Amino acid sequence: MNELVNSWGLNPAIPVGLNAYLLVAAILFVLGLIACMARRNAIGILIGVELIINAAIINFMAFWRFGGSQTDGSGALVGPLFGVFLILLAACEAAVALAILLSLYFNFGTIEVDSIHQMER
Amino acid sequence: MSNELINAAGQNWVGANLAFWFITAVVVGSATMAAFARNIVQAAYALFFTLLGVAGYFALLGSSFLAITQVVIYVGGILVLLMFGVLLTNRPLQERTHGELGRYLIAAIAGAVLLGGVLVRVVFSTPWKMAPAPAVPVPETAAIGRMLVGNYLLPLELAGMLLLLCLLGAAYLVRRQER
Amino acid sequence: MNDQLVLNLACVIFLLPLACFALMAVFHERIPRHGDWLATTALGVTLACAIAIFVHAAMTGRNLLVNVTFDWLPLGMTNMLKGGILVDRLTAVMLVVVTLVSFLVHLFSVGYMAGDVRYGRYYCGLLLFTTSMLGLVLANNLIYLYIFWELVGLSSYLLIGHWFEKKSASDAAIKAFITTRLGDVGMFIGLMICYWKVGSLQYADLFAAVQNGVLSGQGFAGYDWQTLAGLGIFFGAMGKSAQFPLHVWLPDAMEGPTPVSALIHAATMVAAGVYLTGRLLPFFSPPTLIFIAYIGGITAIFAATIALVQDDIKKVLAYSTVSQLGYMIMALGVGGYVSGLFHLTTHAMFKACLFLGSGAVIHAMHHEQSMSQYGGLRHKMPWTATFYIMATLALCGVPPFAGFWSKDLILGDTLAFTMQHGHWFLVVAGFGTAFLTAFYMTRQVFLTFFGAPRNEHKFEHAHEVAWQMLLPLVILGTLSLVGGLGGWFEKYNPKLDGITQIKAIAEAGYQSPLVATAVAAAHQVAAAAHEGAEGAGEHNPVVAQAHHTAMVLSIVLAFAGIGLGVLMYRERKNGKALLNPDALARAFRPVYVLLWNKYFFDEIYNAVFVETTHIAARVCAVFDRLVIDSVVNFAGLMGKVGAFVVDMLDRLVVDGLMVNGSARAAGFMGNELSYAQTGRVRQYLLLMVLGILALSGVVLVLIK
Amino acid sequence: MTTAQLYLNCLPILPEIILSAVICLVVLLDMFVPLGRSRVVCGLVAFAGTIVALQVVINPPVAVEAALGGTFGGMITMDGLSQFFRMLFLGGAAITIVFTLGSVETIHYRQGEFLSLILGATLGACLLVASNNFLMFFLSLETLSLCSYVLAAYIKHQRLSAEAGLKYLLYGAVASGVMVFGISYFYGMTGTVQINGVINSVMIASSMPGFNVVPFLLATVLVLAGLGFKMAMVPFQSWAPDVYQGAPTPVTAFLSVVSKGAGFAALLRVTLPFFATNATVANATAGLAGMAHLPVLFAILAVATMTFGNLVALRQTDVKRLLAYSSIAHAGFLLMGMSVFQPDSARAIMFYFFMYFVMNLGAFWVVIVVINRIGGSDLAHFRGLAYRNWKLAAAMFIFLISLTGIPPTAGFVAKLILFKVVISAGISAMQGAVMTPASWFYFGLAIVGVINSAISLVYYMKIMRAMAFERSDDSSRLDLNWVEAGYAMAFAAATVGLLYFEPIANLVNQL
Amino acid sequence: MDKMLLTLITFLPLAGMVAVLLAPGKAHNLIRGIAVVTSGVVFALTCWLWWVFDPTALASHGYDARTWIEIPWINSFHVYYRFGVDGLSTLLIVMTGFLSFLATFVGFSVKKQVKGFYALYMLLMTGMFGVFMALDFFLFYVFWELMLLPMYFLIGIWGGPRKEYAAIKFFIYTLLGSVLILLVMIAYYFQVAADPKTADFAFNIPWLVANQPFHGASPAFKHLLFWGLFIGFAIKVPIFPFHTWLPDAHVEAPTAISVILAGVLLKMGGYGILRFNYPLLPEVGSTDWVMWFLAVLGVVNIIYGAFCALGQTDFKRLVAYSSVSHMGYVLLGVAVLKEEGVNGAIFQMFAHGLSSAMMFMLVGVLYDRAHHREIARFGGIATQMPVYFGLAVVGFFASLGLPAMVGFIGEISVFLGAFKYSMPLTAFATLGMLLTAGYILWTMQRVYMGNPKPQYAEFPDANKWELISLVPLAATCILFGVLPALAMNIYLPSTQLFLKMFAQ
Repeated sequence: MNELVNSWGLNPAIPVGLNAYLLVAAILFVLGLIACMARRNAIGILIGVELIINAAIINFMAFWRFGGSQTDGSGALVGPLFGVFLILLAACEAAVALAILLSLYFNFGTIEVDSIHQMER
Repeated sequence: MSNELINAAGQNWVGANLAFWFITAVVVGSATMAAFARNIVQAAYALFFTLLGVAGYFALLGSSFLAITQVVIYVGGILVLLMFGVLLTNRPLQERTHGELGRYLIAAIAGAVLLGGVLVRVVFSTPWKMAPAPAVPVPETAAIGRMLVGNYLLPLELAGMLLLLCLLGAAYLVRRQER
Repeated sequence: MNDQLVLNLACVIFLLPLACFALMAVFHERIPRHGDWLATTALGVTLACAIAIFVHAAMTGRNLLVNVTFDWLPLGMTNMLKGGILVDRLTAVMLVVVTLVSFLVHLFSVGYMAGDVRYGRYYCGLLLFTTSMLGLVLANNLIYLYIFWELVGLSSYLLIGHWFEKKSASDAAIKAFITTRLGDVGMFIGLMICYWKVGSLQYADLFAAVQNGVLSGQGFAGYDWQTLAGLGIFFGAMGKSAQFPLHVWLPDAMEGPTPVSALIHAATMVAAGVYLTGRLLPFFSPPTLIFIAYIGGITAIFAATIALVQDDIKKVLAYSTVSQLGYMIMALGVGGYVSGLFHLTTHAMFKACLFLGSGAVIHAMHHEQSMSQYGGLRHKMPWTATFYIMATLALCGVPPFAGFWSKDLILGDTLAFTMQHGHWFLVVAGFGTAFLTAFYMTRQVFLTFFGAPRNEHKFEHAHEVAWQMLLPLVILGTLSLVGGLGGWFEKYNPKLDGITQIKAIAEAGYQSPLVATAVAAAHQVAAAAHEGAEGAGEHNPVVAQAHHTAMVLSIVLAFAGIGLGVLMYRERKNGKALLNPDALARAFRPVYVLLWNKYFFDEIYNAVFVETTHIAARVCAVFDRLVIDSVVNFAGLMGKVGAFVVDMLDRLVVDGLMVNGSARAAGFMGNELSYAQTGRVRQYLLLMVLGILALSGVVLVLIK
Repeated sequence: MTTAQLYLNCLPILPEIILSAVICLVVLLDMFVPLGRSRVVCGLVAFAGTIVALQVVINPPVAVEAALGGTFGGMITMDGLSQFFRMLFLGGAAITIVFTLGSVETIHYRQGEFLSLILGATLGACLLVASNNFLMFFLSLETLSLCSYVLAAYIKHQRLSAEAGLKYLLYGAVASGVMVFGISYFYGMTGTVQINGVINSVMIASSMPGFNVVPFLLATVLVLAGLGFKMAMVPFQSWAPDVYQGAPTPVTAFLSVVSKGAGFAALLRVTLPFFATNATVANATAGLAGMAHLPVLFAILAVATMTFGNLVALRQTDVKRLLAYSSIAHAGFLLMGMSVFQPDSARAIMFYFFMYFVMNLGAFWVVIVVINRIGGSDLAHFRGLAYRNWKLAAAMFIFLISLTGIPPTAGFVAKLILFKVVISAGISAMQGAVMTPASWFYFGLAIVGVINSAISLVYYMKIMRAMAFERSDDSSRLDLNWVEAGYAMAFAAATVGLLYFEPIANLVNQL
Repeated sequence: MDKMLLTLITFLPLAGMVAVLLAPGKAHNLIRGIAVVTSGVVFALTCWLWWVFDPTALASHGYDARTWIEIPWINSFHVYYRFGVDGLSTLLIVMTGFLSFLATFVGFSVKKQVKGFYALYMLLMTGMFGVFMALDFFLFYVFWELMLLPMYFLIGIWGGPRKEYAAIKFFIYTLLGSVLILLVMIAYYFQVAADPKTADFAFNIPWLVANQPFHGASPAFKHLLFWGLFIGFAIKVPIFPFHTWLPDAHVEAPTAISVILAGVLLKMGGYGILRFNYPLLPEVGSTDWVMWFLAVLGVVNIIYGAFCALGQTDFKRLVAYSSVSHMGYVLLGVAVLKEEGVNGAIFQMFAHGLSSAMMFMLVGVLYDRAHHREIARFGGIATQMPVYFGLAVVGFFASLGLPAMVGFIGEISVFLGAFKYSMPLTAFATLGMLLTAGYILWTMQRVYMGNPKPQYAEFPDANKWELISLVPLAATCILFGVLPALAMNIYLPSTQLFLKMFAQ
């Protein structure tokens, strides 16, 4: 079992393990956060959010895959289902975000978030 | 336990493992670029490769359905939407991530990396709930379909409602003229 | 005439002026002539009733006529302060004195106060005073006495301050009230001791308690409770009767209208202290009596010396009053129950006459009170002069005027006491005062009525007064002549229950550790008092001898005083007196200055009490604003840390909100914290991540 | 799933189905009704639909009671908690619709979309509190959030509103991303996404020796980021003041009540099993199940939240923004209840929330009227209000007093019950008459709460002062129509009337 | 009917408030009429309460059985609607009815926002009556706070130049005090409600007093409770050093409200001490050092307040400090736990209610004419306004403690009780009598006496509305000074019950 968790793909007999996926997800998560915090362009921040969501889906998929790939029972197909719904939510979010950004653009002439601070303190 | 896994499957994982590492290289590289690229258009392009890579992961993890969904919706829909956004709102001025924001960037990176460190520690120290998985991924598309009209009917319907509402809201917001 | 009728009469005596007062207090503006006739008539009726009681008391052999008690103030389910009416011989005399003088003063005021701006209110004050004074006399317990005691203080305050437009008048009113209230505080403490130890304030219960030794327990500073209570109560009498050192208010009280001075500050109210001392004489322990005697003696001689040099006609009379009150007190202190109260009665007559006479003079001289502006007035106002001189002779103690009988009795009692027990100061004070009194009264008469007019202008306009003012002078002057004939008071007041009680105490072997020397004297005092009461000491050769000596000596001294006065103030043909008073004043300049400034008592009191009180008040007020308001309440509330927090809160809430809407302390913190809300969404996101990190840190710390 | 099964499964969510139907109806109506009448017609339909849904929640069909417990394979669960909060949410939605009709802020904008988004958000909130599955949970939360984003930006020609939308969107997107990442860890640890399954297996695991609590708490923190964002809890509060200020006021009211309530409802839903354990910080040795960690965590969050909210509120001059900070502070008070894991404290939180619901909505209604009539929500606009219209001012006084927690108002009762829970935790932690660290902990928490109440008085008083003790330049009388005055009075009456809190207590005790 | 009496008295003003609110804002006379009628009816009802109240027939719980009313209100929190009166509260209720009736007339001088004024005034009345009647701790607390709010606005809106400061200070101080009371209430709740058998009595004051739930608790804890309550009530009384809100509030408040503040609100502190503080924790109250400390505190109040009054330059402030001084007698009387003292303290509350109310009215009459209150700028008023001056003499001398007026009875009774406790302390306290005379007479001299000033020559004498409010007070000041038993008999049995608690 430990191999399954800790395998890094060096042993051809064992598939790449859980931790590798989780690590990749964590990296994506961190990069997404950085993007959110560092990007001045609102769309850049949205890109960061997409990275975070992808990281979460990778986690779900990895846990699903290594948790037994159940196809039935209460926990059945959690990974793909969560993935599908998260992708769907991301789509909704993107749509709403785009609309808000356009509305913002009409008002401010820019979507650079640093220049938008009518309200503070 | 792992031996049983191999024996039962009788499969060689070299290709899959190599694919993983290749995809990882692509994903991490492009994600880094998506996060740090100075140009927002570049970042969007980088995201394209990240999303494709993640679709690859999904395939490796045994859900071709999700991989295809990822490509179709994410790459084909969301990303295009973002690109639209970029183009609609872009001005000649390109994005810069330097100048007075340097300090700030460092703080952001430091914070995120620290959090990442905590996550990594947790990832390696946690006894995750594990179970032996079937060596060969079972076809899951049909099962997903059944689930979606079974127990997951409610989320599905809610998602439908959500899409409707988002459509309404988004359409309202971008409509220029009011009545 | 039965006791029920006496009771009814007593009630009428009290209630008639009260009703009249209530009526006039509300309606005096609407009654014709502002109700002066109403008040005077009411007092006339009251006087008739009083005389009826007096006659009844004189005719029956009994001392006690009425003693009714009823519930008044429930202090608890079982403790009750009771009220009540007491009519005995002393009361009967006092009733007559009060109503008589009051009636005459009412009458006199019709002329004297005519045209006054607050005529009606003046009569209200007189009625209130009379009512209170009658209540005081009729009370059978200390609490009622105390109540009316304070009420006469109130009416005195109102009447002294009648012309309150004058600063000096309102000052004098306040001074009178506060000084007497200082005495009252002492009296109140005495009352509290009595209530605490005895549980009742009825005279009868108090006397019984003294006999039963209830009050003999060790009290404060080595004195027993009886002494302490007695001293406290006597302190009240000192205030009201203007005894040294609380005498300062009485001369100032002359700022009031002169009839008021006659009524309140000569005849009745100031005598209330003497009345109280006499009424409670059996209650006082021997050390108290010695104290009383000394206070009286000091006051008598002390005030008389001041009176020597005063220029204001009323001030002279005022100091004379103080001096005479000292006499009475001294007499009571040496056990001269009869002599003290007798002098009270006669003094009321001639001193009222003197005051009203001086009022007539002042009225005639257009409210000029300085004797240096008078002179020769006998030509202008012969009737006034006549009766004024009669009253003066009474005061000087010239036989057979009223003053002679009572003063002689006092001096005799004092001498007898001294011969037996020492305390020669009392004798010196007594006889010295007799001499001085004769001298300064003569001085006054000569300065006022004889010689050449010193202010021609005013002299020209002077005239004899109207009948309303003259009639009281006539009556009182006559009474000054006949009021003491044969020492009737002694016969009238032969046996008093209280006196026998003193003897009982003395025989019980009274012991007081700290005043051992006084003990022996006290025995004698009691004995002498008893003897005196038994009929002027016929049985005791020492006493008899003392009385004879005193009589001779007092007559001699009276004439000596008058003679000296004549020598110094009777102007001969050349307009000069035989002895030049100015030269004398120059020769004894320090003494003169001391006397002229009344021993600087006012100045000392002002500096010591009044100023310090005001300073303390100001300090308190500032302290309250600055210190209590900001720090102490919070420090007291929550200790150091709490104080900080609450102080912060207070500053923030009260000051911060009030001044400009910006809270200071917490506001500052809020201000700092608000920098987190930069409005930059990327910083918000950074804060979120940092928040997650911090929470993770908290989590990690919590685990370890 | 047969039709009959489907029917049975659908019965418990009848209110949500009604809501969905009303959403569609409103959208359609908005297309066909003439422009001028659309506002009233759509508003009334939406209102009526909400009321019907509310009626169904309060008096469920008989069959629902039979099905109470779970449906769609345990996707959602129906218990007292969900009943209570669904009621509040639907009530809040109905009132928000009323507010919308009475407010002039959105009058020039399309109503159909607005109302459907409100109803959609409510739908999300209702399902959120009922969901027993993290997928459902997250989906409902996102429904609520996405609708709210659009609502915040609804006055699209106004910069403030657009900015509010942007901030809300970006912050919310990141927060929910973080949250779903945390949920994935829960899934990884327990192998299930059923909420009760997750919690049960955590509790079982935690009673084992050698249990590693770190991942669990980390995941909790990540999930808390998403919920805390909804609750406006420090350190996830940053968005709230800006969004509250910028959004149309009816939306602000909605956010401060329904959205915040949804956050707490979700938190309660997740932590509900812990409340049944009667665990307190006292039995620290019992590991995670003993809850040595969660109470402290929540206490820290509570203190930080209420203190931050109250202190920063002190310097605000815009009433809407001030109320935003005040609502942050109230979140802190509610969190104080979360630090006591006893059945009573869950009830106290719900109870508090009910009172908060009434008084806060009332306060926002007054703000709406002031914006309608005077044209802004700055303190300056409130000046002399007592002289211009006493009814409105009196109502506002009552709300402010209630928000402070002074009798005789609902706010006092709410705080009393909440403090009672905290103090009684402290007392029960005492050993005889001896104070233990745990009792100091709870008493200290209560003291901090009291001090915070006192601080809050300051800024509430600032509004009172402006209304009563100052004069405005324009001192003309403010004539309100009956709706404006009537609602204010009704809320004021309710705020005072809730002093008789027996029915609410009974309602809450059904949990 | 008797059962409804207390409820009627309490809530009738609320109906009056509604009526006032429904009246058109411009119809000032209509509003005043409503207020007068309401408060008049309430006063009549309080008189009826006095009439039906039988001090000799108290029920076993110590309260009048006929008017006692107890209805479950909030079961889940054990709150009852429990109203009852004993002698103490009856006296104070009648006084409150009387004063609030008279103050209604005083309020006629309020010219702006008449509607708001009387609406809040009626609300205040409800709060006051509720406080004196509620025997459920929770209910009491609600009324206690209810009173605070209208007062805040009445001072803050209709007050003088520094009204805001005064209003906020008043608000904060009293709120601070009530928080302490609240904490004690919660402590009792926890103690009692912990046991299901007694849970229902958690807020039941007579039960708590009779059963002493903290009987076995540690002395330190009992002290904590005692002092918590004490400070809470002491702020209201007010007792040094918690008194500083009072001068500000009194000075800035409009006259009618000063009257209520001094006349009724201060009594609530004393009432609280007598009804809650001592009966709930008799062991603490009868501890030696506590008695000493509180008695000394009372004396400090008397002397310090008098000194402060003497130092004032503002007429109303002076009167306010005289309240501080006079309320010291209340504390002194209670602290010594002697029958005379407690009875005297109660009477002093009553007396101070009458006399200080009258003094504030007198100051108000002058202020309405002169629009300032600086003592130094007055003078000669007595000549200008003789009728007013006559009433002033009554009012000020009643406050001075002159015999045959109400002030005296309270003072003497307190002193007689305190003297039994400590002779030196009481002897020292009598200094207060002197100082009181000092500041009152000095003030009267500066304000009323002296030559009339030309700028005040136009002052009209007291008008009929002022007379309506002043004359009854003057009459009662004298009536109860002459016949104190009228008021005293009503509460003697209650005091005895109170003292029984300390018998051991």
